[in-house]
Parts: sequence; C-alpha cells; structure tokens
Amino acid sequence: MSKKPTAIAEKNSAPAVPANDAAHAPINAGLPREEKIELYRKMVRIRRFEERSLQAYQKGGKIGGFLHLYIGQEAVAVGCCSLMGKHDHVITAYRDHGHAIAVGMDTKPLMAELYGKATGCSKGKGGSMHYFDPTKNFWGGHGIVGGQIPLGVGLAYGVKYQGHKGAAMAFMGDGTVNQGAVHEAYNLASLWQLPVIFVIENNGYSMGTSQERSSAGALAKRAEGYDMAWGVCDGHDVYQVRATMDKFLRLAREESKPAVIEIRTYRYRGHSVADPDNTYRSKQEIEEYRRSKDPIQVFQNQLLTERVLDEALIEKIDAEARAEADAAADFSEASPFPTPDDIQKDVYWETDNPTERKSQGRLFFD
Amino acid sequence: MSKKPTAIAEKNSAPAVPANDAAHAPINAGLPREEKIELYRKMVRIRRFEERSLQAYQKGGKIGGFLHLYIGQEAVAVGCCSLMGKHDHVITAYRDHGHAIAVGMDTKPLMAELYGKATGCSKGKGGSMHYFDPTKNFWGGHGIVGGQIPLGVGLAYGVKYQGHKGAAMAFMGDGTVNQGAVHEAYNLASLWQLPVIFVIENNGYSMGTSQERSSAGALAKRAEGYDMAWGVCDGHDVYQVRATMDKFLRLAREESKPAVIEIRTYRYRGHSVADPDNTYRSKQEIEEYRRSKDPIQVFQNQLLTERVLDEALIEKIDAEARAEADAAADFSEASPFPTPDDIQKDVYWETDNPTERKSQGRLFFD
Amino acid sequence: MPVIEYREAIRDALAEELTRDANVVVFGEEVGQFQGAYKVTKGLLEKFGPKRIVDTPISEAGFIGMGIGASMLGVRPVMELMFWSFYSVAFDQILNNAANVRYMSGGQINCPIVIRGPANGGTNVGATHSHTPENVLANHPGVKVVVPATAYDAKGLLKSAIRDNDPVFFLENTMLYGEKGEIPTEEYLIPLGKADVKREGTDLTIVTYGRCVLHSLAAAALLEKEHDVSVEVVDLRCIRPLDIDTVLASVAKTHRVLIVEEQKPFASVGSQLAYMIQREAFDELDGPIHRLATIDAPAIYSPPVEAEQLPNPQRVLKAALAAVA
Amino acid sequence: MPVIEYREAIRDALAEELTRDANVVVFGEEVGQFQGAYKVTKGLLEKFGPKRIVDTPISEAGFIGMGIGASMLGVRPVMELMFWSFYSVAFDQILNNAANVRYMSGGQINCPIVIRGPANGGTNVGATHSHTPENVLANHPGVKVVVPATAYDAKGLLKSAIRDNDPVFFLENTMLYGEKGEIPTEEYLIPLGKADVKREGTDLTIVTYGRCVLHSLAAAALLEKEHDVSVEVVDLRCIRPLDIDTVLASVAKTHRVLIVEEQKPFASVGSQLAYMIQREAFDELDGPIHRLATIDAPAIYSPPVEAEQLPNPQRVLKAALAAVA
Ligand SMILES: Cc1ncc(C[n+]2csc(CCOP(=O)(O)OP(=O)(O)O)c2C)c(N)n1
Ligand SMILES: Cc1ncc(C[n+]2csc(CCOP(=O)(O)OP(=O)(O)O)c2C)c(N)n1
Ligand SMILES: [Mg+2]
Ligand SMILES: [Mg+2]
Repeated sequence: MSKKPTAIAEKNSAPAVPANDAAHAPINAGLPREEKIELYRKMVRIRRFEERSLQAYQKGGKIGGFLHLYIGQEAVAVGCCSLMGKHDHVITAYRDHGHAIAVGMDTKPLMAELYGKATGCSKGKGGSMHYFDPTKNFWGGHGIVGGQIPLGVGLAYGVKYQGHKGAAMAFMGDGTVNQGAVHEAYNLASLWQLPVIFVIENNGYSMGTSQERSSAGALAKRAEGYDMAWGVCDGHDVYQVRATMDKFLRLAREESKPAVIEIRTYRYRGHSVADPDNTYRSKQEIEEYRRSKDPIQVFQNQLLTERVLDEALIEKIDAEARAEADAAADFSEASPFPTPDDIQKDVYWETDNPTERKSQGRLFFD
Repeated sequence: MSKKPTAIAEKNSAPAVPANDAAHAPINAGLPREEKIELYRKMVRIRRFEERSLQAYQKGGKIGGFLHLYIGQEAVAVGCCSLMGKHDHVITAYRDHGHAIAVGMDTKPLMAELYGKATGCSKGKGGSMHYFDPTKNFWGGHGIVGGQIPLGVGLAYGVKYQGHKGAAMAFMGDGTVNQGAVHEAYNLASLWQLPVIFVIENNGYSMGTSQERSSAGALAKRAEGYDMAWGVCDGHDVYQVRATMDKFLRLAREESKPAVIEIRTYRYRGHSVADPDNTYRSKQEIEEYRRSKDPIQVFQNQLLTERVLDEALIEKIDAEARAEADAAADFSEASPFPTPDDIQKDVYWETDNPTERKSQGRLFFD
Repeated sequence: MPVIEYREAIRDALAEELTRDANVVVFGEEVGQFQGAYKVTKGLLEKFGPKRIVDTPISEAGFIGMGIGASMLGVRPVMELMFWSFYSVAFDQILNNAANVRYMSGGQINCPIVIRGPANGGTNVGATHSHTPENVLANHPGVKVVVPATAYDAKGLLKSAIRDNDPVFFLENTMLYGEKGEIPTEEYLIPLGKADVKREGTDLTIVTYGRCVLHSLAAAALLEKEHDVSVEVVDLRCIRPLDIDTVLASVAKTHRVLIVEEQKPFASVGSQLAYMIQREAFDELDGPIHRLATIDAPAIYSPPVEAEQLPNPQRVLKAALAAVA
Repeated sequence: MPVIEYREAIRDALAEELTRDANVVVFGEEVGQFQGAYKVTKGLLEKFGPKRIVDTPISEAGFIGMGIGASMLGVRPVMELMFWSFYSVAFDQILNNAANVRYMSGGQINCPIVIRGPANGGTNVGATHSHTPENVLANHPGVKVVVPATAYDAKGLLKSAIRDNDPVFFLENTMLYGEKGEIPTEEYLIPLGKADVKREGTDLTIVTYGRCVLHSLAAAALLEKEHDVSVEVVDLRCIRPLDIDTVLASVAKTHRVLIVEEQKPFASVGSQLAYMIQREAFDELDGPIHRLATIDAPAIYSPPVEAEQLPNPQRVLKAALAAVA
C-alpha cells in the first residue's frame, strides 16, 4: 500500500475544481438541456417541500419531534446524487430530506412520514430523521451523529464484495467529524481501499457551535492521516459539486479508492425547526448567504446565462414544485395513522414473515 | 487558534532528535552519574521482574488471566517517566508493568497483584492489566484498547484547571490508534490546548497484526489533521526517548501544547504469555532486535563508553534486580488472598466510608 | 414557596453547586453559548464563565472520558448528554472507566462525576433518541442512578448527586422540563436512595419513577373516583441505591402490586423489582405482581401512536384494574 | 458420534455455512492469520481465503458498523468480538443500527448479521474483560440472543443464527471452548428459541443457560445423591426468543424455582424470568422464586476469589437447598 496521499489529495488544499471551470467540466458541459433543468427542478422541489413541511410543523402542529431543514444546502445532495449509477449508494444523517428527494423518492410518502402516517416512506415509524428507500439505493436517514458512517463503509464493502463497479457516498456534517466512528471508518476505508466517498457537508455549524469551536485543524485534510485522497469544493454551485464528486466517484468505482470531500455550504434555518437561531450567528450572516450564494439562485443565474431557463420556465417549475408540496401535504393529511397494533410490526423479519419463521419461543415481552 | 501545525511538527517527519545527538542533549548530558545508573537500573529491574513473573505464570501456575510482558520496551517507560515532575501524570494500557516500576512503584505489591493477593497494589482486584498508584501520579493500567486515552486528556484538563504547570502522558500501542476514542481525545486536546502527550509505543504489532495490516498512513502524522505537533523517536535508546519527550513535555507544561509522539520499539514475547508467537513474525526478526537493539544492552554499551558503568556494577545491578524480583515473588507467595467478603469492598466510596454515607437504600443486590 | 419549572430546578441546583464548590464544572454539547439544547443550562455561561461552563465537540466518549480522568484529580464534572440515548457512543467510558475504576484500583481512585440529561420517549424523536437506559446503567455495580419526577425532587437530588463521591447518572425527562413545582427558598438536599410515597392508599401499590409517577397519580385519582380503588403510589426516585424497604412496607399494606415504568420490558428495572418483591414479600402477595411497561418495540415516531406505546394514565388505569381483579 | 470441543463445533458451523453460502463472511480481530485469539477460527483463512476471512484493525464500532452496512446489501457477516466485553465500544452500532434499522425503515431493511465471541468470567481477566451482556442485549427488541452451553448446541444454534434474517448475538464462553461433546456426523440445525431440559426432576426447577448449565447439572447430581432432591435443569439456550413455555411446564411440575445465571443481579435475565414465572404461574409456586447470580461487584481478578464470585456447583447446591427449604 502506498504510504503517500494520492496526487489528487496533494493538490487539494485548494478547491478541487475552480468554480469558473466547473460549468465547462465534461460532466456538466455534456449534460443535455433536460437534465440541467432536472437538476434545477430537484433543488426547487426540495426547497418547496421543506417550506411546506415547515408550515405544517409550525402552523398545523402536524409534525412531531425534530425537523432538520436542508434549506440552503440543496446543491450538495442534488449534485452528488445526480451522479449515481446502478451500484452507487447513499447514506446520510438526520438532515435527510434533500438526499431523499435527490435520489428520486416520491415526496408524498416523504411528507406522510413527517405526519407520522402509515403511508410514510417508513410507515410513520422513522420520522424526519429516518427516511429510507433501498429501491433507490438510499440507506437512510440516521439519528445518531456519525453512526451512519461505518454503515457507509459497509455499503462500499458490499459493492466491492459482490464485484460491482459502484461507490457509496456517506454524508455527514462538519460537527460529525469528531465522532470516533468516523475515524474508524476512515481507517478501514483506506486500509482496505473501499469505494466510499465521505462527504462532509460543512455548513459552518453543528447546532450552535461553529466549526472553529468544535474541530481542531482543517476538516477534510484529516484524510491525509489515513493516506486518503481529499478535496474541498463550493457547495453553492451544483456544477462544482458535480465536477468534484465525479472525479472522486470515478476513482472509487474504477480503482476502488476512497476519499474525503468537504463541501462548503450553509443552512438558513435553525439546526432544527424548534431551535433558536440567535445565540451563535448574526442575521446579517444569514442574509449575506441568501443574497449572494443561494444555490438555487446561483444555478438559476447560470442556466439563464446558458439560456437553458427563461422566466416562464422558472415560474412553471416553481409553481409545479409548490403544487407538488401541497399535494404531498394533502396526501399526508388524508392518510391514516398507524394503529397501536402496528407498533410491534417491522421489528423482526421473522414475525413479519410468520410462515417462514424458523425460530420458536417468545420474541416480544410485556 | 492557529490553523497550521507548529514548527516542531513540521520538522518532525524525521526523528525529533537524531540518535547520535541524544546523549549530548542537555537533559541527558547534564544528568548526574547516579541518575544515569538509576535509569539503567530501572530497566533491568523491569526486565527481571517480568522474567520472574513469567516463571510464576508458566511454572508455578501462580498467575491467572493475561500477562502482557513489556520485555524489549523498557527504555520507553523508563525514559518517559524519568522526566516526571510533581504535576506530571501517567496513564497506560494493559501492558503496564514497565510504567508502574518506572514511576517508582514498589515491586512487591506489583508482583502480589499478579498473584491475586490482598497485598497487591490493587488488592488483587485488578490483576496484571489494572495496576494503579495515584500517589505516584500513575492512573493505570487499563484493559480496553484506547479507553484510557480520554482519561489521559482528563488528567491534562485537571492539571490545567487546577492551575498547575504539569503534563499528562497517555500511552498506547500502535494498534490502538484506530480506536474512535483516541481520535476524539486528539481533537479535544488540540482544540482546548491541553497539556497531554499521546505516546504511541509502536512495537510493530497489535497482537498478531502488523502495523501495515491495521493502520492506513503513518501513525503519529495523524496529529497534523488536528493541528497538533508530533514526533517520532527511537525507543531502543533511553537517551533519545528522554531528549524527545523532554522537548514536548516542556511545551506541554509551559505552553499547554499537546503532541503525539511515536516511539519505535519492539516486544520480544508474545502479545500475552499465553499467545502463540509463530503465526505473524519470524524468530529471526525477534533475534535481530535482541541482538542489535535491546534497550538495556544499548544503554549498557553507552554507559560503558561513558564509564558510568563497569562490569562489576553491571553484575551488581543485575544481581540486585534478580534478588528483588525473587523477594517480590516470596512476598507474594506469603501474602493472603482476598476473601469472598472482600468482593463487595472498593465498589462504592460510600460503602467503604459508611460513617460518611449520605445516601440510603440498597447498593448491592443478590 | 416559589413555583418553578423542573428545568429551572435543575439549573438552580447546578448554579448553587457551582457557587459552592470551585471544583464543579459543567460540560457538554451546547451547554454554554447555545444555552442548552433544552435550556437547562441557560445563563450559566454568563454567570460562571467559560472555564466552568464548557461547550464540547460532538465526542461523547471523548468528553465523558475526559471528565472521568479529571475527576480522578478532584475536579467534579457534571456532564450533559443532550439525550441519554447518546450514552451508546460513550458506553465504554461509562461502564469500564466510571463504574470500574474504583474497584480495579482497590479503592484508590474515586470518580465523582455526574452525567445528566433527558432519557424518555414521548416527543416523537424516534428510536435512536428515545432510549431509557436506567436498567442498563443500574446493572453495573459501582454506579448510582437517579430518575426524578418533580421539580422539587430534581433539585434536591441533583445537589446530592453532585456532592456524591461515586459516579451518579441522573436521568431527566424532556416531557417534564416544563412541569412546575413548589421549591423552598432555603437550600435543601434529598438523599439518594430514599423513595417517596407520593400518594397513600390501601388496595394496590404502584411502584414507579420518573414521568410515570405523574401518569400513576392521574390514574390513581380516577381509580379512587370511578372505581373505588385506593392506590398507593411509591416513587422510587432512585434506582440505585434502591429503597426497597419503602416498597415492601407498602406491599405489606396493600398486598397487590403494579409496577409502572417507561422501559422496554425485557430485563427492565421493573423485572428487578418484581424479583425482589416476590422474593422478600412472597407471603404478602395476594396475586401476581403486574407490570406495565413500554410496548416492546423500538420507539415509533408517529405522534399519536407513540403516546400509546408508552405508559399513560389510561394504560395505567387498565393495568391497575387487572392487578386488583 | 464424533466427540469434539465446543470451539471446534463453532468452527465447524462457520466452515459449513461459509461453504454453503457465498455471502457469508467472517471478520474480526485476529480471526485470520493469528487463527483466532481462542483458535475458534483456526484454519478458516487457509480454507476460505482472505476475501471471506478478514482480519480487522482494533475498531469494533467501525467494523461492526461496516458489517451492518454490508448486510443491508445481502452480505452475511459473522463478526467476532474477541471478548463480548468489547461491545462497549461498538454499543451504538449494535443498539441503534443493528437493532433499529428494520423498524425505522418500516421493515424495508434487513440486518442479517451475527456477532459472536465469548462473554464470561472465570479466567481471571478482570472487570474490563468479564462482562456478560445478554440482559443488556436482549433488552432491545429487534435482536436475538443465543447462549449455548454445549458443543452440540453451539454448532446447531450457530448454523441457525447465520441463516437467520435478524441480527443474532451469539455469546460463547472461554471456559467452555475446551469442553467436549458428541456431534452427529450429518448436518443438523437447532432452532433458536427452543429450551432444552438437560435433566428431568420433580422437586425443583433450575432455569439456567450457558456455563451455569454445567454447574447446575453438577449440583443436581449431588442434590440427588446426598440430599434426595430431584432437580429438573432447563437450559434456555436462547434468551431472545425465549422458550418460556418449557420453563412454565417445568414449574407446573416442581412448584419450586431457582434461577442460576452468570450475570450481575440488577435487571438481569433472571429478573426477567422471575417476573414472567410469578406472573404466569403464580398459583403453581409453593414459595418464592430464588436466584443465584454473580456476586454483585465488578469482576474481581484474584483467581480463587473470582471462582467464588461466580456461580459454581457449591453455590448452586446451597441455593437449591434454600429454594426447596
Ligand atoms: C451521538 C450524538 N450526539 C449528539 C447528537 C445531537 N445532535 C444532533 S445533530 C447535532 C449537530 C450536528 O452538526 P453537524 O455534524 O455539523 O451537522 P448539521 O446539523 O450541521 O447538518 C447534534 C449535536 C446526536 N444526534 N448524536
Ligand atoms: C476494545 C478492545 N478491543 C480488543 C481488545 C483485545 N486486545 C487487547 S490488546 C490488543 C492489541 C493491542 O495492540 P497495540 O495497541 O499495538 O498494543 P501492544 O499490545 O502492542 O502493546 C487487542 C486486540 C481490547 N482489550 N479492547
Ligand atoms: Mg453542520
Ligand atoms: Mg503494538
């Protein structure tokens, strides 16, 4: 095993792909018009979905527990997941609505999950933090900070074990890098050269703690300690996300090389909907991001320049996204709750498949 | 907080102190003759103590459980602990006999602990892996790989909190660096600039797994990812251990700077006495280390050259160390076992101090 | 007497002990600048400064281990787990270091730490955030486990916990943080390990603790009124040390027992109580000991269904009627 | 029938399942080149190669999490913990991922993993290495927990565990690895959740599992011979699923119960059994359920004293006499 970080890593104290080049990168330049629109549309759909969920949470009291919004970070999930092939997999943390929509999940069951309905993507059992869709290679939605990262390595292990050319993307926040499980995962991935990209969505804060108050040193650069490639990119520009990730995903799929990619992004809302947002950052800071770096605005401008979008189409996409979000809310509203009888379903494969049960004895207690 | 590793770290891809300079480093050159002899004597005492314990284990069946011998690594503990001042603290893992003797614990209770006797340093409750002596600033002796490292950070925190100028040394093996707790500890130490030196005793193997099979990348260099100083040194030469550690300990005590130091060493025996030693390394490899790098031999040669030692003194020290080890074994042999009544002592401060007990109710169950 | 919230009672206990003893420090995630995820530590940073109130990275094993290490030198860390559920990533430090270090050192080392935070369901945060580990914690000799139900108890018990020289795990409840209670203006302590009979009765003993005390009291009122059943409610307050004597005295009076706990049933605190009661008061029992626990499955998210998964006054009422039938 | 060691029985089960199903992989610390810390996996690397038998770094959370992730894609990892005690550093993966992922995904994701390794005291390895976590594990719905006492049971149960689609935690015992037993030459499976009456009797039911089965059988022989007490020994073999029916049938016969377990007493498996037995067979009991557990303290090192801290035939004998008194 080589004892030096790969060449890619060595160049990567600066952004992996300069912003102005990203639009010209083949992975972006070669995109058909429809797919560019689709990227844009996904970002808008995520935004409108989440705004609608916020409304249901705040006004309707329809949603319980936490609601961690992804608003401001849309380019990250959309950019990354747009690159997925058949054997690529995604896993993330509790801030998972964006990824779920980005991998192609239908928003109706996503909204219904927030409402705690039986028609939810996890049957109302998981809630906002625990979305899943294996048919879309989307493995959650995990509530424990960092706990998903070893699972992501396992997805890469599975892909490699089964002889596929694919990669896993394991997403985490900037505050998550200080969990022990992340470190163990890095070492395993590099030691065994597993095709996993660790994606740090650096939105600058873990709850109310700024990156400088939680992490010593530069985040992605820690990869060097494991002899692993790394990169940093601007997460406000979906083209740059795609250009950077494409490069590392190819290395993962083709040469089974892991990497750590830090994507700089920002969230506009509080950590979770219920959290106060005034102890640790200024309104001005938020406004400045909204004004100059909003990923939807940035991409809209880009596509206007490219003449892929025009005002009418922008309007149409937005109207459709709003309508879709409303329809998801209506669907959720109309759906039934699970019943107390459902509480003990989906616990064991065996009790859900009683005719195939091989074990005996009591599995539940009271 | 600075975003770059300190200057020391940057120079430290090579050994921190070249071997030939170590003897001339002030910390060594300035040592009175008696103290040089004392360093040598400690190494010999550790060696003889452990050989005696091995005999008790193998021939007498006097010792239960594990016995992880430190033989071959003596210069590390002796070098490091010889630098301890009043507010310096030590914590280590299960391979702890060397450190215990190095900090100045009496060998009688150490041997008695192995025998499981009430006169043992932990009253026969801890065993080989769990030696402690707070009066010597020695905080164990810990069985779970990596579990002691956050405690080491806590010792540094305590020293700093209480306003002392001191440092903690937290020892671990090369295989231990891949535990999550170690990573969390690194980040905390660097983020808060706590006076702790993480000492990696790299003996090349974790049980039967060579460093290359367990760790991606260079061990101590991972410190850079946390913006922390680091160094590497030859652990066969007690002078070099002292010269390197002295430098970093001063920085810790005076500027409250943490560091990771990798000390290259070797163990001659199996991982634990009961473990086979033939699946993962060759007899030749062991013999080569014994022949050319044995820390006692290396230092003996050095002190012969310095005319600090002569053959007669070498003989005398060795004879005394053997006699001491035998006396420790005799003491242990003659000591009583704890009784079943002792099982529930030393569990709670409160039940051990019944007149000061403030809580009520049952603390033990049956 | 002033009426304050449970969260304020905890805050006041922290503030009083921080003032009393310079070795007491508070750390955890978001306890300082953010004022606490549940505002328990609000204002403490301002009052005591960053040396005493420390925001940590998300590294529970790291900072709890650090607290244990510091405690060996006489610092007295009170550490917040934002949720007790996150003990899962710090479990080794809790289990092998906090619980064992005194023993393995033959009594040479103390570990005067407190770990506190909420441990409960009911706020629809799903399976990863709803663990109630009092049984797992109390399984390990060397530790103490406290689960206060009221503001008054929370304050008096936390002050005792902070002064205790053994590791104390203090389990709060996000559903109780807003509950108000009377608190004396003068300082008071409640000793660990003393149960409190929260209601006297003659027909049935309900043994419970934590938020289930409130459910049990609500059910007891209904039972009295609508079913003419007189219920005694024993609030354990502490799981370890355990005031089994108060429980046994109540059983000797009522001869019927229902245990109510927000726990997964298998090998729960309630199992332990049942074992002890039947073992030590077999002849006092007029019928089997009943138990009401959380319905045995990971915590469901769906808000109305989660309310049914947990003990609640209606479920307690039903179980109580079964126990006296 | 061939007579082989318990460790060989486990090895044979692994080898047979590795042969049968290409998705089965074995990983853990020192399972390959070193041949296993306790030689359980001896020869497997040579036979199945490094793709199937994988040596891991000392990163239990990492590699167990990895195994869970891989299992979601259909790989079937059998992971060794060198000691079950080390589950403490992987607890979050076990608890929140293995046990919960099926539930939180509404049944979409399976986690067909096995975690195996020894969980016992008796070899003088001290408090950090002597945890017996079957109660803690079985507390969590979603998991299965197996504790075999004999070579025959170990083989048949492990094969079932590997084929099981739910996460199974398989607790072995270093004190049993060298114990020999008869094993049929033809393939066999033992279903999880089926208790085994290891000895029939009429005066007292001993409910037990793991190594305590051997102690109980030894004590039963003495009780028969020297005290004229006829003891029935029920070996649970699995903790979850639990074959409580076999236990209740025995209680209906003997009316007296002693639970023997190598567990810290508080909220142990035995507590759970006691609750269930008194609840479901109250009228069958002629006296309180007795229990013999590990003496409640962290595991002591001192070899002769550790033997007294654990259940052993003499302690079982004494407890049995008290239970029938
Ligand atoms: C082990 C654990 N500790 C603490 C928490 C509580 N918590 C949830 S999210 C969060 C902040 C995470 O920040 P970051 O990793 O930056 O992700 P972001 O929320 O910014 O997406 C914390 C402390 C948790 N869920 N799990
Ligand atoms: C968490 C945990 N996992 C595994 C073990 C078993 N174990 C004890 S020592 C050891 C090897 C450690 O190697 P290293 O860190 O290099 O230290 P050395 O033994 O060489 O001093 C292992 C795997 C343990 N004690 N704790
Ligand atoms: Mg963040
Ligand atoms: Mg080593």
